[in-house]
Amino acid sequence: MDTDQELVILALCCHYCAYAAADMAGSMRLQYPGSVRVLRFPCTSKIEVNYLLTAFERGIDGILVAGCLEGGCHFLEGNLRARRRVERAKKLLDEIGLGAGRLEMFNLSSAEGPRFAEIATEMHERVVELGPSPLRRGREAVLAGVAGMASLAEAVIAGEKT
Amino acid sequence: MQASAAAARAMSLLAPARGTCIRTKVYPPQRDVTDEPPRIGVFICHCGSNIASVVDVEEVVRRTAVLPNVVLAEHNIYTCADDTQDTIKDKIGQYRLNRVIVASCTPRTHEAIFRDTLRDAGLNPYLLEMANIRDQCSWVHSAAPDSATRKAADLVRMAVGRAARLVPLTEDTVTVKGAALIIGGGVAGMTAALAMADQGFPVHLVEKSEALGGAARDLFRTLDGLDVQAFLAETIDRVIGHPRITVHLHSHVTQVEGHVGDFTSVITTGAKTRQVEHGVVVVATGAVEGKPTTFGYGQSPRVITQRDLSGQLARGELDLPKGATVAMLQCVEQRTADRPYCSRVCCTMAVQNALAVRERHPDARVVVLYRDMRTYGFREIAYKKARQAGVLFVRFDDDAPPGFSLGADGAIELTVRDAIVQRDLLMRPSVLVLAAPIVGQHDRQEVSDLLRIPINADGFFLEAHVKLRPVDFASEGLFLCGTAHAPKFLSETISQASAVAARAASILSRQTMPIGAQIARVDPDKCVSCMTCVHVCPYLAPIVGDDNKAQVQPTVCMGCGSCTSECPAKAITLHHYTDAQILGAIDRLLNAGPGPVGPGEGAYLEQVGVARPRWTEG
Amino acid sequence: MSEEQTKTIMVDNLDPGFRDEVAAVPGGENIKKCFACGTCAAGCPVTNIDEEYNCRRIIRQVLLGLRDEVLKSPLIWLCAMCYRCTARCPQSVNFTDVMRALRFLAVKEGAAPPDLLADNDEIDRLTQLVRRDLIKGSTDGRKTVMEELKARIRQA
Amino acid sequence: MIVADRKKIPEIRDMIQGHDRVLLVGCGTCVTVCLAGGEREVGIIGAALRMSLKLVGRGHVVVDQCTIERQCEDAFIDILAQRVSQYDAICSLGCGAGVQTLAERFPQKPVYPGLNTQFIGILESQGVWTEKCLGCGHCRLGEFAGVCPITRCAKRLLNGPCGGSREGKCEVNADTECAWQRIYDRAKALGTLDRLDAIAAPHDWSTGIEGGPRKVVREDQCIAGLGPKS
Repeated sequence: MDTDQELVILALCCHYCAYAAADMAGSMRLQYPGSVRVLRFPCTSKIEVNYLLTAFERGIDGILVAGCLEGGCHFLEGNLRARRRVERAKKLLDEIGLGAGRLEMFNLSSAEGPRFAEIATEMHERVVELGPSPLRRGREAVLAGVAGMASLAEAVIAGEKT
Repeated sequence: MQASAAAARAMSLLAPARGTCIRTKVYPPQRDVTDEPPRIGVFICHCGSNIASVVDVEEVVRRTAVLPNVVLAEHNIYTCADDTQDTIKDKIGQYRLNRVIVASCTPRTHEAIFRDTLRDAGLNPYLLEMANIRDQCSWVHSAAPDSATRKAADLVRMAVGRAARLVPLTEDTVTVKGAALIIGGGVAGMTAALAMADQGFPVHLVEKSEALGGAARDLFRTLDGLDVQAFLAETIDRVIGHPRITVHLHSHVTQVEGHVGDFTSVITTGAKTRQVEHGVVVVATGAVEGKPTTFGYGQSPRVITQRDLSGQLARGELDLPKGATVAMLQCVEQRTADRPYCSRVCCTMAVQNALAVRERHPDARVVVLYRDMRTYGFREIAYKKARQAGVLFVRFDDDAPPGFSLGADGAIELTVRDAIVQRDLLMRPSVLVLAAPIVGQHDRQEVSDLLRIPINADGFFLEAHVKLRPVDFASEGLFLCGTAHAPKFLSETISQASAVAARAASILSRQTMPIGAQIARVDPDKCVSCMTCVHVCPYLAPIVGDDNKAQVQPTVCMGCGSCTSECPAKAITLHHYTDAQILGAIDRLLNAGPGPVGPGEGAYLEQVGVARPRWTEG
Repeated sequence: MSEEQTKTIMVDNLDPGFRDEVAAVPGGENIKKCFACGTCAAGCPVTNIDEEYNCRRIIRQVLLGLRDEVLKSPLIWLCAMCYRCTARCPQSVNFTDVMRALRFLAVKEGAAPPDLLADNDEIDRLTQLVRRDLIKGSTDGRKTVMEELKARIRQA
Repeated sequence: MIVADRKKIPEIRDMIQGHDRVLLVGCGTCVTVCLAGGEREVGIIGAALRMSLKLVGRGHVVVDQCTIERQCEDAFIDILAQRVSQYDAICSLGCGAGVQTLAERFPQKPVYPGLNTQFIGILESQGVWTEKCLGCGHCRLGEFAGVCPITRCAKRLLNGPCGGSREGKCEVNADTECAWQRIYDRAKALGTLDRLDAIAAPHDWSTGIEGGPRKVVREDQCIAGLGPKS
């Protein structure tokens, strides 16, 4: 989050399918927008409603949850439970007026590298359309902090740190 | 599947040499880091030019070095190189690091390597965190290096947020009971039994009927002309004579308790029961030929199934008048809305029987009425042979099934609309042979309830993954083979059963088995006994214990986290994916979290007992 | 389709020897390999202008043993002998040569009178002449030739 | 168990209008079990509420959250007392009893309900709860083969079904089982159909809520000198 204009999208990926597909998109050198940050979960069923809401509360612009194909979950039906939870979170986002569009669940297999690049692009474009999250309040302060840290970093690296 | 089967065959040859070439690696004792504040070392990899040609690695180091709890950040050309790993071990000692982050490639390939590095340095392997700045950054943003550098720094920052809250985990072990329990004494069960017994493992083979052999007792020749009965007799002899196989005839498995590596089961034979201990269970309960209820089956002795016909041919019982017509009807009561699946073997069986009829009765007219001929693979050759031998194949459409009538004199009249000439064909066959479906065993639900294994919509047992784990059940230590899984040929059953033996040996050949540390644990103080976890776990890992509180059976838990995401009291934690660790990553990414983490503070506001108010501040 | 071609086929009355007879004529050897995929008919230029002519159906009629129907049918004389079906057949049935075999049997058994054969030869020769003239003519005055042809077709 | 479900976030947000520091209090008993007001729900509703406030320009409002063992017991509420002084208002994710116990314990604090308390019922299947008891104060389940027609029959009929029972379903709501069908099936299975021949007397509603809030006094349990807790 370097500039206030830069969007940040979290991709919450299950280890067995979506994360593997993201890796494959890498080995195929498929390009997708740099806004997407992947966070790995053992299964999408570990993704709690609260994680989604907390990320939005902290100012994330969009979240994509990516799990195995329906019927193909490594943990049998984790992705189905995750979908229910994502739907619940979407309902809450609509209720509070942030809008359900900033959150989406996708299903793909570990062999679908191109599909990962596609959904990352799709989500990015959707969030571009929606604009930055209105909850990004206070980000300026954060940026100031980061800038401060960078100059501190120079000093630290030049000197010594234990 | 075939590869595993081949492995099983090889392993039975190598059985005496098992374990003789293994060298056990010795690790230093693990340092206790509980009372230390997190001291994170971050090693950022160039991956040659894979990362460094896009990402400004030094910039990432600068941004990382200033993050809370980070005491060392440096970059290396190849972090996975042996000398760099030695450097990491040195730095762990020199800087008293107690958390290590490697920012490089994917943990899917390299996590195990770096975990081993930590173990070598006396750190618990679960204190490693990785940031994937190659596969998910430099490779996919090569056209936007600035953005890639910022993203790489973010990914490392997330890793720092998570790493600060990582805790050491210990993997428990269970002692493996080196025997197998096989349910079903057909070809699948016997093949698996022999393959395992030949590898040196004791086997309990449980058969519900009074004899071994299963459905193969009604099979006589394979398409290649091999004698099934001779093979069966030889197999049964070998099974009965094998010193390591105990055959339980007329028996049922009535109770199975325990988990992978350590099961205790009860085999009931008549009024007697016997308790056996074993490390794996193989379900080889087979399937049966579904008896048709249409086309006069059971009303006329001249309406038979393909299996009946092959028996009559084998015993020389097929008696046909001169110039007789033999009609074969495919897809009877299958590939319909009620039973949508294909029984896989009937087309080949029809072709095989048609050829045999033509051979014995050259004057007989053989007409095969079909929807699609599915003589897949090399079986196509037999189909071609049958066409050339003058067997008449008539295709009909699904929506125009043949008309059938049975006269008072027992005469069969069959009409079918030929889909190509678009005309009705009328025949009065001497014999009508039906391709009956293969259906699951009637007692499959009992087996399913006993072992808690899933049955698919077609009535067969469901494997864990059709490609990745084709002979395993989703629950560890349970395997399946043969027609209990789906209709299949004898040869396919044999290779699947051999594959099971190889997979099972990967468990049985161990003295002990580690139980993954990434499992769910219940805090009984917080548990309100609502049963939600029991309802949501697909593996039935949570049970309600003697104290009326939920507990997750560690050996059954697969570590998916389903229960932890639903527990309304937040009483369940998934080790290595705690709220603190996940929210730590998210907070650090969005620069919203608290400052440095202190000693023993990994808990992150979440673990406060139930009777006390549980404060969380927004 | 004639009435005969829609009525029920009595399997007991079929001639199972017919296909062997066709197979015994040079060119007809592979007829029994046919598994009725229809690739032949899908590319046939004759089927393209007259759906009543269908290679797959003719082979089925032979395999079923509808001897008289096949040999007496005018359809077996429609084949343009272009060998497209032969090139495409996945089972090497070689339908064009099968057709030649059928014509041979039809003549041999008197199902087709000898003068029909001579007439067909003459029709083929005339068709080729017309085709040649049209193509040659179209190279220097395409429009006029095509227009004249279309006008004539309209007249016919 | 008491079954409840959550109010919509905007409704809660509007209720706490005018307060700058709000404490969201969950309850670890019935509403945790029915997935409406336990620690997890408190976290979810808290996060949603804070975001909702920010989005309407009230981002300065502090919403903290905690969950106690039982809101209907003073001893557990006592643990809150010290912290409560730091807040302007409380929003309870307990049942109606919890909300009122908090209100009585903290006379100076506005207390708002975050849940709609529904009924006494059970978990039918994961995610589905059904009402089983009306709390009429005069249980007659013994007369009806263990199925309560007062609660489960839409028409509260005591002498057999109405004419609208269709294939075991209620005519008022086809998703509901006909209570009388269940009574009949169970009595038949138990061999006690003859008991249903007896005419059931009209229900005595004097023990019900219509007479105002009820009280149970157990002299044998009352501690001498202190008298029943009012």
